[in-house]
Amino acid sequence: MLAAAAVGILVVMALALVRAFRGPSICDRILAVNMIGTKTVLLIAVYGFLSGRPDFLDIAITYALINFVGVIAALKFIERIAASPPPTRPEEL
Amino acid sequence: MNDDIVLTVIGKLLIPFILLFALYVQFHGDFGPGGGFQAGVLFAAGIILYALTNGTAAAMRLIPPGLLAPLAALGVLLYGGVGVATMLLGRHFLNYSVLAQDAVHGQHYGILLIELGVGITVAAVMLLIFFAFTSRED
Amino acid sequence: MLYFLLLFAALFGFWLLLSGYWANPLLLLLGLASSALAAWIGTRLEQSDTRGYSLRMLLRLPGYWVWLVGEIVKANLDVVRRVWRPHTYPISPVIGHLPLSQKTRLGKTIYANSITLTPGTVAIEVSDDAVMVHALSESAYADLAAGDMDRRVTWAEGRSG
Amino acid sequence: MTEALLEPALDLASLLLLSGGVFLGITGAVGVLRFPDFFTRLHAAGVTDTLSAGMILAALMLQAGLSLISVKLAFILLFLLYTSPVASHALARAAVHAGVKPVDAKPGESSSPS
Repeated sequence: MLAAAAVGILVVMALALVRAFRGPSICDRILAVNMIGTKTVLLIAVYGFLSGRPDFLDIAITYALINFVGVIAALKFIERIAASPPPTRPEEL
Repeated sequence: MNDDIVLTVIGKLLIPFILLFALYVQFHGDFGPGGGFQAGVLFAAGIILYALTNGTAAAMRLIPPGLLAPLAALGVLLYGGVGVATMLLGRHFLNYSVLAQDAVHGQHYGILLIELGVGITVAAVMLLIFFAFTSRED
Repeated sequence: MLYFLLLFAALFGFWLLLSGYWANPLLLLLGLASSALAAWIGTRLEQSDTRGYSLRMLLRLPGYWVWLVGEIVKANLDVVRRVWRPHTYPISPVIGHLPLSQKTRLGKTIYANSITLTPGTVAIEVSDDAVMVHALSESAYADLAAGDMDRRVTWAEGRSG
Repeated sequence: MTEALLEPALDLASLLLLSGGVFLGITGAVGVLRFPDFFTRLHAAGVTDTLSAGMILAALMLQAGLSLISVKLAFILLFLLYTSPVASHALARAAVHAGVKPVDAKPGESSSPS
């Protein structure tokens, strides 16, 4: 049952990966990567139960945290780039 | 960079708990997965989240960058100091068994101190690198 | 000082639940020290958004969350319908500004996050008196525009006046 | 006696929650693939982030019973519910600033903030 759930989560991640490759915008890719990140957290939790080692939950929390900070960092970076070239977006400056 | 209400507020509410989680990982290194390196990264990630959401200037007020290089050195010093202490007590470098009355407790304290040194250094160096990159752009 | 003590107590409770070693004096001591350090850093943050909230808000929020969970379930089912049966339930995206009535930045944040947490509506930009929303369907937008969620968050905020 | 009945009941509830969570996750992923533009995909991703994650973690909580493991699972759920709307909001905001245009979105009626 848990193994089936783990496979299901992997399927979700694979589908999200297709979106990450297809894009088209950078935001679509980050959306997909963020989705893979939250699914990874669930996968680690399920795998912890599957292997009978619930201390994996600490790793899941750590991963969730790093994933969140990473996504926010990537988005801040995009906003900064979007705000920088004056000819395309003059209203930003 | 203009201010985003949601990000600034959430950033502030999360940080104490992220830092506490980092310290929890730090001190439970020999009970479960974890240890100094992960804890240092998590601690730095908490401060970096604050810098991203509330601005680098606010983060530099919270953790003065001038403090970071001494802290990084302190971590290495702690690591080396434990090793030298074990040598002074007549054993090999980092043979913790002599740090307490019995070997088990000695190992325990030794690992705790070593991991603390690793954690401090990793967190300080990560923040140093982060500040070095962000302050160059502003 | 009160803020420090409250934060310290919350953080130490968090530590106890994470750790599980309640009989190990060394870990308890380290927990107290860690909580003190994290709470001290917490009190040194920019304080404009985290201070000055009434106890009333803490008491009212759980009731609001119960209502919100119901809304999240309903909104999820709506989006699921639109994913699997796009011909019977077509999407009709709407983008627009809605007024908000919360007075504090924390209140506005709770409202914006509630909007985003219910699938079908996403808060794009929050300003002082309005929130820019993208909705998957006209009905989702109309539900939000009716203002029920806005009123409930303002009630939970507890600053009527 | 009740123990013997409670155990299979919990297992069944856990199984239902787990399969429901995975179904919702796949639904969200299909939505992310099928919806026409970035903003509509954001709503589909919201399904996997909220109810799907909640149901899977709730299923694990039922298996763990009343223990600190359940508390940690609850922390993970709280953290996800706390941060996923922030990430979605930041994504939407960055997309608007980067000039990603929503495809044929109508303007809302009660617009014009004062």
